[in-house]
Amino acid sequence: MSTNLGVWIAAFLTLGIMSFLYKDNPIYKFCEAVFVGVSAGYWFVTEYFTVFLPKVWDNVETAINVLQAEGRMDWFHWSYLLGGILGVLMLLRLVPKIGWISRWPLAVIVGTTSGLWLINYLVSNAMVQVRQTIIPLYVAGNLNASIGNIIIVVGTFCGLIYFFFSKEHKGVFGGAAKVGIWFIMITFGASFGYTVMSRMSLLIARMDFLVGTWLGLLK
Amino acid sequence: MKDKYIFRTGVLLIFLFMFTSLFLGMDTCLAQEMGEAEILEDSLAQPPAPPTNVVAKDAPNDNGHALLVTWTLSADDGVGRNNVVSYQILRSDSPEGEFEVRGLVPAGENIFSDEGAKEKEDANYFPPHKDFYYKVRARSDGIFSDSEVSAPAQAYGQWYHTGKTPVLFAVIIFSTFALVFITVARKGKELYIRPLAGIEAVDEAIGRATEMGKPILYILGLGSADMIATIASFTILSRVSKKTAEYQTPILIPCCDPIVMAVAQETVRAAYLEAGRPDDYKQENIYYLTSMQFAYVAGVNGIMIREKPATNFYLGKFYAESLLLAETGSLAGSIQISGTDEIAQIPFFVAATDYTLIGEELYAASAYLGREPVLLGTLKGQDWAKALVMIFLILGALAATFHFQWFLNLLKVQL
Amino acid sequence: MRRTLPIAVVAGVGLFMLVQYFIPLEEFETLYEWALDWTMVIGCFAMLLGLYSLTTMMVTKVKRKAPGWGYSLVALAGLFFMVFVGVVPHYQDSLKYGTLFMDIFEYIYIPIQAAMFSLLAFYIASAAYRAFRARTVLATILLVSAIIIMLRLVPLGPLSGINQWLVNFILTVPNMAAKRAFWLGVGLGATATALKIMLGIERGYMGRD
Amino acid sequence: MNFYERMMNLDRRWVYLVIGVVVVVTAIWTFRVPLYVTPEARSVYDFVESLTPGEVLMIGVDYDPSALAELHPMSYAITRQCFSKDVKLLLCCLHQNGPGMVEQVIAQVAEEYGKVNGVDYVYLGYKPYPSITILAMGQNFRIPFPEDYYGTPLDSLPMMRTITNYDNVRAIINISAGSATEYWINYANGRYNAKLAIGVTGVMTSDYYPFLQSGQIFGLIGGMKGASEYEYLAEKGGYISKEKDQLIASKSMPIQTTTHIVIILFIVIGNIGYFMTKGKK
Repeated sequence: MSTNLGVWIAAFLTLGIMSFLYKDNPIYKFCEAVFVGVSAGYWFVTEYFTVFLPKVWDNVETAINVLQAEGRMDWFHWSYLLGGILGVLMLLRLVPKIGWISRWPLAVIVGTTSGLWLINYLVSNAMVQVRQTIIPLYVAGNLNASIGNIIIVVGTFCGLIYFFFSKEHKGVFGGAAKVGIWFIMITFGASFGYTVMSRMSLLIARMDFLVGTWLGLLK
Repeated sequence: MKDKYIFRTGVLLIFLFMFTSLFLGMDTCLAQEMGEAEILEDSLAQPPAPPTNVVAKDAPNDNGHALLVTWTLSADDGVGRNNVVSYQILRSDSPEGEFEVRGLVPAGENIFSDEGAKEKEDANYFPPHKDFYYKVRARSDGIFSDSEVSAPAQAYGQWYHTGKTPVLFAVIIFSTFALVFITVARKGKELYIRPLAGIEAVDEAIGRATEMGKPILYILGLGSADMIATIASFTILSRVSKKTAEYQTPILIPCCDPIVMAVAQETVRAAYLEAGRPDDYKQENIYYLTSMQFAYVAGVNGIMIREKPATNFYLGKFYAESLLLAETGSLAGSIQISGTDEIAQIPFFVAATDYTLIGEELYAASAYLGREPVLLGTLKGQDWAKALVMIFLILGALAATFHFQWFLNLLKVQL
Repeated sequence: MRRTLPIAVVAGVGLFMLVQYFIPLEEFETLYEWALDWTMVIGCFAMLLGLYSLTTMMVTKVKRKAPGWGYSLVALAGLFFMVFVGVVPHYQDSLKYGTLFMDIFEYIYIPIQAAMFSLLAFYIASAAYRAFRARTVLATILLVSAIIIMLRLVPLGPLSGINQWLVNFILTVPNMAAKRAFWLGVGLGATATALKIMLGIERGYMGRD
Repeated sequence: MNFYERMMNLDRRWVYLVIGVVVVVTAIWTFRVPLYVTPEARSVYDFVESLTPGEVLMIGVDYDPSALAELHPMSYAITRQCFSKDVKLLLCCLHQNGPGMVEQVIAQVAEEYGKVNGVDYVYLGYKPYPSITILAMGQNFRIPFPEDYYGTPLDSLPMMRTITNYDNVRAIINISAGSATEYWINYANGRYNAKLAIGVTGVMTSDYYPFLQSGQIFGLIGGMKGASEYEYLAEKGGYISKEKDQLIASKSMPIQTTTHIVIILFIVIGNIGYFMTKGKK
């Protein structure tokens, strides 16, 4: 058995969480409360140190220093203050009467990312995928590869048909859509099968900790 | 009023596309005539013949901190005495001034991109709009010979990245499809959309909660408020909460992101207002838990077990927690409707929830629930874009089979 | 001001982000970086909103002595203790290893997270047992494919080679085809959604008054 | 309620119990599983095997404690193999919660083999924004990492004298549990033509398999099974040994095997129950 206090605390918390498998109980509730509280605090502190201080505080400080030392406005660094002001506007939600002002910073966020997403998705999801699916249907002297490529092109084609919304899935069209969803199901099965190993690894690591590190039963 | 506004934005958008496409025709590279190679006859000297025709010009498609240097290979590179080992590229800000080494390329190469940093503080800062002169030095073992100094060149940024033209076309085609069908839909033409089981189950699921007198749990996922999946989920939430307002069923929304929480509050409040029951809206039911993945799940699991909601919605961005949520929900006996665009998580939703919206279906859901012509119109436009993609797929496969390289080059995208 | 301005801002900023993709100029790069930084800054201010929401919820529970209010007290204590030990010693040092802040993270947060994550192993087994029934053709395809993939970890003697070939085939052929179709669909759907947002058609995220 | 119906409505806690018991029991009474080594794992091993003393291999380690069980064994096996072959290592970390862990691996293995920091290996440390960092490293490692993890300027490290960018390393092996892999493939390989292999979690394996086919990566170690295949090869090559407790993944492979069998059995039993009760309703 371990003599390390940290190990005992960790073991207690691990068992507390796992007890949820049997049923909800006070120990799980306690662990859950600790988990939620500590994680929210952790998140807040990391945001403070990794975003607020370097992106707002430091930049504005530089801008003020430049103003004091050289007497000129350093617009590049001042601009981050504007980001800060937008952030403060977000907080105006808490004042019911002028809460609608918080839509402005929201609009900046959504606008920025919608422009970005439009390009990103179009390029890396649509165009690059089309480009990569362009493969020869016949590979000279390699029957396996030829058959594989034909199946890939047909599968992609049918899969896309499945995602058609404005046409009824019946007749040949419906048949193709069905083949498409078969392909998709094979993929889901494969994903599932592969995930089992990862999840088991996590459990094995925990068991190793409990049985090995904590109880000292292994080796 | 609204429609007019949308129309104007559309027009503005098209105008801007046209404007940017004007730059297509502009060849921003400086075309410089390459002179006849002047071969220097070397006599008894050991060093290799110097490179000739050193030309510096602005590097294309960049932000203005690079020059492209080209030259004609030394007469002794690979032929002649065959003693050129490498070329050194030297730069100065005056023809007579001191030259500094900028780079080295092996023999046989005749192009070098002299790139620098854009920050003034950086040691390797490359000032734009400033004349630079280049020399190329052919090096042999310990001995070398320099080319003549090039004509001055300046680095400047470009207004259009020529490598991105296919993307521009794709954006234009896609937007055109969408805009055309929005117009068609607005004219009142009925557009068909095929049924989606997950969407049709929404009403039934809300009805069940009302009968049982239990709340509805709506999870917006782990994504931030600007992710496409989350935004699609907001639109669905707005429909769902309008229904819950009508049925007077409470809706619980624990959030993983403070901005998502703020938006969810706004959305639900508006839906209650629209349903004519603003007094039933309870802000305290839409709250922030924590932003850390598993802590959030621990909290939500607790809610599911203790509140026993009749219906759980999981719509948005989900990662490994998908199965933790869905299994706990099914343990609590709730009807569950899920949807995400994370392909790795869909199998778990398929296995553990009653209805699943797969990928694009999640985005389309807003059109299904709203049935507004503009939304249906974009859905139709999207399908047309899909048809186009499928045509490209087939043509591309044929082109690859029969080696039509030019067609394949059409789709080359410079990232 | 309440609705029109935000929607105009979305359209304007979105259009800018779209156009700047095609323009390599330095000024546009800087603006782009600003826009990204600003969204991050707004996000970090919004943290205060989250904190406020969580605290009021918990405090109300404690005040009303609602069922389980004791746990709310625990969560509140955890939250404020973390913020206290994190922010008070000040300046970046809290995030270095060896501080009380990081110790709590390592000895309390990490074990709970790992335990929570490992619950998945149990859940995946129960999902397999309950849900993988060959009810329909689709369900059968899903479960057969999953079993084939899982069998690669089971020693099958001479059959291992065949299984390996099947796994390989599934991953490189149907898996690839379906993923492409899926990604293409998502790509077009997301592009359409982004366009709808920029045009002000999709605005569920903004409330509606 | 007959047997099959009861089987259909089995309380899921029995399922949990079976899994838990199987894991603990197999952990205590372990056995050796015959292993089929996949070609994609072998090609990574063979590549490292082909390196000669003094050559540089880069390892990008991008995971946090939650993926430790699957990916740590790969990191250990590869670093051990490299150091016993006197291959130099350049490491970096692009995952926020990972840098301390990487330090732990490299410091431990370096001590085992008496390797010196700055001469035999360099650990660059952590930088956020993987895409930008990977792109910048393609030009020069000094742009994102002017100093190494320990705060020494790169220029004053003997090993870095001949190393500028990806051109100076033989290959990159990315061991990752996140999206950084995508950037390694698109930028390090796509843009800078660096030779790339990856080690990923089981969940990610099926996503990255296609890149193997297209030749963008030359090898793939998938999850704990991939790691144990690598350990198997490394043990045969004499780089690691069971006596020194260096076979980390292989140790848990029996548990993987038994739990997989159990889950498959669950599916089969569930279906038997389903078909036996179906006709009655």
